[in-house]
Amino acid sequence: MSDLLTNLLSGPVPIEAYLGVSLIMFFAGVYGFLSRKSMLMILISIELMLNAADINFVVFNRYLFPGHLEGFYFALFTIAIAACETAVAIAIIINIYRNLTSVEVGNLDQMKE
Amino acid sequence: MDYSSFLQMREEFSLLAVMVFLLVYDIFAGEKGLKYFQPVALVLLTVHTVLNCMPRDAFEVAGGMYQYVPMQTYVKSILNIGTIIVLLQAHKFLNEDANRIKRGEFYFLTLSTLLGMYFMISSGNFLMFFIGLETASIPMATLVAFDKYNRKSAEAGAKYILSAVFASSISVFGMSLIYGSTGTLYFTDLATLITGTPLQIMAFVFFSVGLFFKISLVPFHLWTPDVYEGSQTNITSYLSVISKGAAVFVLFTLLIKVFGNLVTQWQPILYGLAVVSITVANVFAIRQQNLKRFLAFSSISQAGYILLAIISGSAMGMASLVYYVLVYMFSNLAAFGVLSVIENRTGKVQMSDYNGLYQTNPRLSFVMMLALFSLAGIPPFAGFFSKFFVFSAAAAQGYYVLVFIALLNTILSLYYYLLVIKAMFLNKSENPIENIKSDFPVRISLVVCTLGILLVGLFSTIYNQIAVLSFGM
Amino acid sequence: MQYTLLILVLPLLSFIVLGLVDSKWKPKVAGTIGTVVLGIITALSYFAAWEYFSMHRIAGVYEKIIPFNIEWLRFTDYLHINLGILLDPISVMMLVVITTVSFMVNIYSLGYMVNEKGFERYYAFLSLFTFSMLGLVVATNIFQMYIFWELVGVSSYLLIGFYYTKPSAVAAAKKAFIVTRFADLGFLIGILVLSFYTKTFDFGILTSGDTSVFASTVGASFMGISVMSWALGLIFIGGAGKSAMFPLQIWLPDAMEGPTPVSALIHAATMVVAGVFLVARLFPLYVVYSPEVLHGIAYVGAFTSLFAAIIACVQTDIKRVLAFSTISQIGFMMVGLGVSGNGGHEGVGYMASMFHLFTHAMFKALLFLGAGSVIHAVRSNEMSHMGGLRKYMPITNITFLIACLAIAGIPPFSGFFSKDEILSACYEFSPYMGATMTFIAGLTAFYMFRLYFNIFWGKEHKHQHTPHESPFAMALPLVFLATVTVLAGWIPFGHFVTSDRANYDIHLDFTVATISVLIAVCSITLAIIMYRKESKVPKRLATTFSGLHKAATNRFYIDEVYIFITKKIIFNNISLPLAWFDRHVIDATMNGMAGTTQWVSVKIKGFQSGQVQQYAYVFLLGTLIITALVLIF
Amino acid sequence: MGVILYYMNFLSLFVLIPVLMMLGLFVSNSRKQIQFITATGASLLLILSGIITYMYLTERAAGNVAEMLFTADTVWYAPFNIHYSVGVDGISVAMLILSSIIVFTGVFASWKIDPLPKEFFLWYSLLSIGVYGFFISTDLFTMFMYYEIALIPMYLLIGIWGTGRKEYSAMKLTLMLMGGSALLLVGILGIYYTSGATSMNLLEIAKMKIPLTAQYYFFPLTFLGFGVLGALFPFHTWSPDGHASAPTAVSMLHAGVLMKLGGYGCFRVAMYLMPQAAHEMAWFFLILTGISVVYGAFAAIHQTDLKYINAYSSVSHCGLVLFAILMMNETAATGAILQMLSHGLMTALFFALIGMIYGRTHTRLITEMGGLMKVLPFLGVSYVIAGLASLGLPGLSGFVAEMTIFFGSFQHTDTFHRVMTIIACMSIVITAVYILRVVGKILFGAIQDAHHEHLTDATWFERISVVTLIIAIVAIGSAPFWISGMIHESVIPVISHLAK
Repeated sequence: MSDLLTNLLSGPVPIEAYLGVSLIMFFAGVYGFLSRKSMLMILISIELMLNAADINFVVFNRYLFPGHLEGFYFALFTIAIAACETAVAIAIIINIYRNLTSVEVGNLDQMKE
Repeated sequence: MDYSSFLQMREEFSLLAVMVFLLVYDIFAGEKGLKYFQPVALVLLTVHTVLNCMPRDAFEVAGGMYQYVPMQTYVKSILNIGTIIVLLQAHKFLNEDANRIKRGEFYFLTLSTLLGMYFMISSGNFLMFFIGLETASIPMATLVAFDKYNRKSAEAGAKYILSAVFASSISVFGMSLIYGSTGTLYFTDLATLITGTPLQIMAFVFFSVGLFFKISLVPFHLWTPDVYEGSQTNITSYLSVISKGAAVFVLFTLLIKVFGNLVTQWQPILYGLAVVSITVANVFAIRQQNLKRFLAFSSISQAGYILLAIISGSAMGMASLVYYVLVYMFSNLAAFGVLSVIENRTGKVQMSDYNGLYQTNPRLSFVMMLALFSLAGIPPFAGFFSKFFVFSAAAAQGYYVLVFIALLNTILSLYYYLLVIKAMFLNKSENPIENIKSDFPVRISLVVCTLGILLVGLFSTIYNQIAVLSFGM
Repeated sequence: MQYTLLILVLPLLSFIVLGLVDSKWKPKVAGTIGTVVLGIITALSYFAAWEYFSMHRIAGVYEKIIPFNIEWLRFTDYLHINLGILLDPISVMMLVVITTVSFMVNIYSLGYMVNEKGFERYYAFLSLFTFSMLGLVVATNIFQMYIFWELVGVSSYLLIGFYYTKPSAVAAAKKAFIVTRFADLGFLIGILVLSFYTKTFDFGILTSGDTSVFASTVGASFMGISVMSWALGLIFIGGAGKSAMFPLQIWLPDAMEGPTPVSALIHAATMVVAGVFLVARLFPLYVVYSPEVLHGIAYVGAFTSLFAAIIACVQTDIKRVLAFSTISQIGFMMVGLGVSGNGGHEGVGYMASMFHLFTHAMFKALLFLGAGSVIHAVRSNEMSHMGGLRKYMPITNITFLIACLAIAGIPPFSGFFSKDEILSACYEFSPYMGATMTFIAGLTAFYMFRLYFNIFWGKEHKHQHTPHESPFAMALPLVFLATVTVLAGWIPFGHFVTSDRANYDIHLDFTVATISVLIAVCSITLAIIMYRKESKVPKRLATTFSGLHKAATNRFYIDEVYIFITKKIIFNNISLPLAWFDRHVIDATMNGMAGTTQWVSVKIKGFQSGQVQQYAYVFLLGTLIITALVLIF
Repeated sequence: MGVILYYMNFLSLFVLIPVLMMLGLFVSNSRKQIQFITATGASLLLILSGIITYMYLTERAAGNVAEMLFTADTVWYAPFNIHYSVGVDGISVAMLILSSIIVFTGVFASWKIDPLPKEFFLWYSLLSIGVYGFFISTDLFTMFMYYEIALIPMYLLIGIWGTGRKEYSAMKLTLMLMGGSALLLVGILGIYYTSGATSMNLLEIAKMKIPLTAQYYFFPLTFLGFGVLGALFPFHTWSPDGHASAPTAVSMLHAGVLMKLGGYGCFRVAMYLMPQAAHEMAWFFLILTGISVVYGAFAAIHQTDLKYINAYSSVSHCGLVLFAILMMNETAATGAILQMLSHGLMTALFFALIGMIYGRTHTRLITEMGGLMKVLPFLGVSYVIAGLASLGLPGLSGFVAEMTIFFGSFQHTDTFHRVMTIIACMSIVITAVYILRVVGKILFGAIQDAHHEHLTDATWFERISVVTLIIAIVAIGSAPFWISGMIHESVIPVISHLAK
């Protein structure tokens, strides 16, 4: 136990660990999206998903293809785009709040079937 | 680095110029000048379309980030024309007092999404693709939620942005896996590096659902009816035609260019999706009373038909797809055009409201009927030809059963299209929609659509032109 | 003899002209046109007969002449329908019979129908009928015969239903047509089978005696019966239908709903003997290739004859009595053919049958016209409304009596000679057959005189108008036909018409003749006793044999059997269920498919819940399922 | 127009004239003008069909033995090898005559159509475009296209101008026929792609050999596809409802011509292009058609609505058409084409008369009518003639057609086929039953309804319509040799192709 811990702390972090984290983050995001009631929480969950992808890009670039910068750039762009998305989404959520005085996603059910 | 090669991205720059000009115009023109905002914008767009309608030789810019093939010109032109038609139809809506102030934004947002699609279409790299995709979809969310004070519109906006971001998250995750397994994001390199390992297959599926979402295939379609219903009709039509048209084209090119080695995987996927999309959408559609929802389901099933062209994976399929998009654009925009005229004037969108429409508005009903027949694939309207070619492309590759299923579904689709026609022509109404005198731009748009529906099929030149290029794909 | 074509063309033209002008001309004009045309073709027929029979026989037989023959429709290289004219002894004889009777009826109708609405229509139909019947008898091939056979059927339909406002007439017309149509189906299938094996329709080839034509029929059989028997049997069914043989006789009595002259022409003299003519036409085939069918024809004929004669004894409608009498007499003709062999003395049955056809046409037409005259006078068909009419209608009385004597087989009237030949042929065939036919002859005499006495003697009925003799137009045909009836017996018929077209000298078989005459006389006496004056005998007999009487009055319930089959079985148990099946099973399946789709549509609407999280859930699930499927397969 | 003709050949006039009619109707604004345009157009078409017939016969007499005459071929969609190719043989000429007569009479039968006469004739013209185009086409694509063009106006024509349960019937008819065309399209695509032909032209594809396994799939599809339109059991149920609800002229055109598209297509496309499968599978379809023939007739007996009776009778008669072509010999096939012609004419006559009677009595139930002969002698007599033609009276067209079919079919060497023929023969008796039942009920007897006492007989335009049809029926019935010869000669190439 302590060996493992030592290894992890002292040696280089294996790529699997990063990928594990990103995968967990991704599905945590998915879970959050599916289960949270507040739209803001849902938005945060989406950020988690996007960031998971970003971690992947960065890690892959760093570990597997160290000569290039594609992954890093992709991550940078994704962050920017995520920011845009969030901005727009927040704006829309505010608009929803104005209309419904609530940001609960369950209330978005006027249109169905 | 020689930046002059950037100028080869003519379409994008030209569109950007228009956008910037309009933005500046909107900000700095006085009350008087703004009167002419829409005409100016439309003229500029038309000029832009005309200038960029001739295909050029294939080229690459930015080390392959941007790849051009001649076919893209046609697709972009189709999108241009579609956008112009939508804007013409939105003319009335944008001239209402409440919206007048937002005109500039409307144009800017719409054209932004168009620009995003341009990049998406011409991308040669996943980064470029992703940026294009998001540029196309984020402003779209604002457009959907354009009508701030309308609860439905807000709801639709929220649904759209949440679903879209969810989809693009998954898609990006897929891209990251592709990157991880190959080390590159360039399409040309990927074509050989993708060999069909399980990780790549999974990555492919994750990535492609993002596009499936855009095309709104079952089961990634659930947002579609709600968003279509909630948003302003002109935006709905933009969403259903332009955004979808760009996405199917991109899907085709990507599947061929990038995932060519996975053909044994993606063909059955598309097969299944086509069957499910067409059938489920049709079954849902027959019960719809709200015409916008109705057309939403109709567009889902149309997307399923387009998949037949993609499955064939052939040059013929490519040509058929572009042709299908063209025809679909005319037909669907005609239908939505009529819808928007009536909705903008009376606010009525229920099918029962359309009872006896022919008595009071023969022309509108006539256009609507042509559009629906064309959508249903009835000759001599263009829809018949496009459907036939799509089926033909699939049949040429031996997908007879798929064609058969699709054809059986055309019966179902004919049924619900006829329901609308029945409402307009057969049903009597105590309280029909009064005679509507539509304004000039809408008329132009409807005439263009009608001519498109009537002539695009009968004159084979258009298809032949497309087909000539499709061999270069 | 090209001019014989006119015999066909003129009545057709007359039909077209009269049919097209409809009621735009005065009725008299239409009647005159019809009658004049008939007169012309009668003359032409007589001339043709004279010319034909005065020709030299080649090798002792009359030649067959085909003066006119065109191809009308080609089925295959060997099967083609020709329309043409074939003159041989029987067709020439039929020409004479048909034109004569038709002419008489045309004249008669000028008086009888004069006040009817639709007089032009009537004459148009008469012309059509004459045309069709003539076309039938001169047919050069079996298919032409079928064509005209159908046309005859339809003219009969039109004429029976002449009083179209009368439901019973309409029903009768319909019945006549459908029953004969059903029989024609047999005819048609028979032609199909025959032509399939022989590769020809042509009578000339079929009856030439050339066995190579029938080469492919040798050994060919279906369900254990040789194909020739099938073919000829089926063809006979057609003949049986038109000639009202049991069990297809049901339409004829009802057909009396038509105007009486029509009954005389179609349902006594001409059309109903078409079946006999058909068998006679194909006689060489029957004799050679299927004698068992020929014998079957004899038995059917005999049974029908007996059956009809019994019924005729109890009917009270005078036209029905005559109708059953007709059936019975046609039975005689059929028997004559059935028992006949080919050529010489063997073929006497054939000759006799044709002879009887000829004489019967004359006296039966006379009887019907006489009956018409009576009906014209008392305005009723029922015997009980008549009686004692001899005082008022002397001409009718005498001519009717002559006809009765002729049909009863009393010498020297024509019926005696022809019937006698049939009887002697029957005796040669088998004594039982002979005896039966003699008995029927006796019955004939009985019911005819029952009829006669009930009309002209017996108790006088109270009439609203005093009956009076018919006008000249009606009396003239009566007299003419009576003359023919008296004299026709002396025609040396064997010189003209025989089975092998060779000469045959008729010699009376005196034993047979004596027996039959005796029996006839006895029967007549019985009738005199029972019916000349009012007597209680008939009533007592009726009560004694109440079962038989009732059955016979109701025509042995054959109609009811038919009604049962058509109404209960076909209409209610086939057609009704089929119609139901069509609506509630097949159509319902189609509607069910639509309904199921609707149902599914309603059921799955919850799928579209409006909850964006659920959408995402489905989205994710879709992604994962696709991934899993692609990775697994 | 000259340019178009140059490219498209004068046969295309059959399509162009209705197109011009439509354009004319678009700009017309009074009933007079509408009547003038439609009557002129329809007459022109009738004359044109006469000219074509004459030209065809002269050309043949001059010794031209090509399978199709007056062919013309223009590339339309090069990538798919779709050509606009036209050409006629005896069969198509016969069908063109039929179509022209019925379009012509249909115009007069709906002379006073109400409401929306302009729209009615617009759709009517579109319908006739489909019909004509189908018969002049030799290209599979254009054939299919015209076939579908003919389908869709039906919905509106029935839905708007129909009677009774018109919306239901219109929908049902359209959807079922669309189903047929779905099968058909798969069949056509299959034929084209498996044959390896470089053209969708029928004659070109016929030269190729379609693999047998492919034939096994596509023959039934194609045959059923066309069969639905030909009212093949069990896909005939659109016919009674559809015909019952349709307005007069539409019933006429639909039963008279459109249903013939089915038989023509089965013969021209399904069997001609896939002879081996046709041979192998004929027995199955023979049974179906045999059922159609007898079943339709039996079902007709029990109907009380005049149009239903006629619709079921059409099922029976059209079944005979398909039945005959499946016999695959020259005579039967000739009979089939004759039957199409004959049935087309007489059923059109029936529907015309039923429409006219309905227009007067406002009922189509035979139980509510009676004795009409007295008040409507012209219509009555015409109805009787139609009835007699239907039950196969010699001298009228039905007889010629049916006899050719029966005799042709019976020449088949196989006992099964001959037994089927005999079963089919039975229909003629059943036909007599229901025809006479109707005639007896509605025309004869006493007048049932006091309102019927004062009905007026046919007007001049109705007379034109009826008389034209009767003339045609009588002409074919009494002088069948020339038309039968013309058809026979054109059937030979197809049959000899089948025999290979």
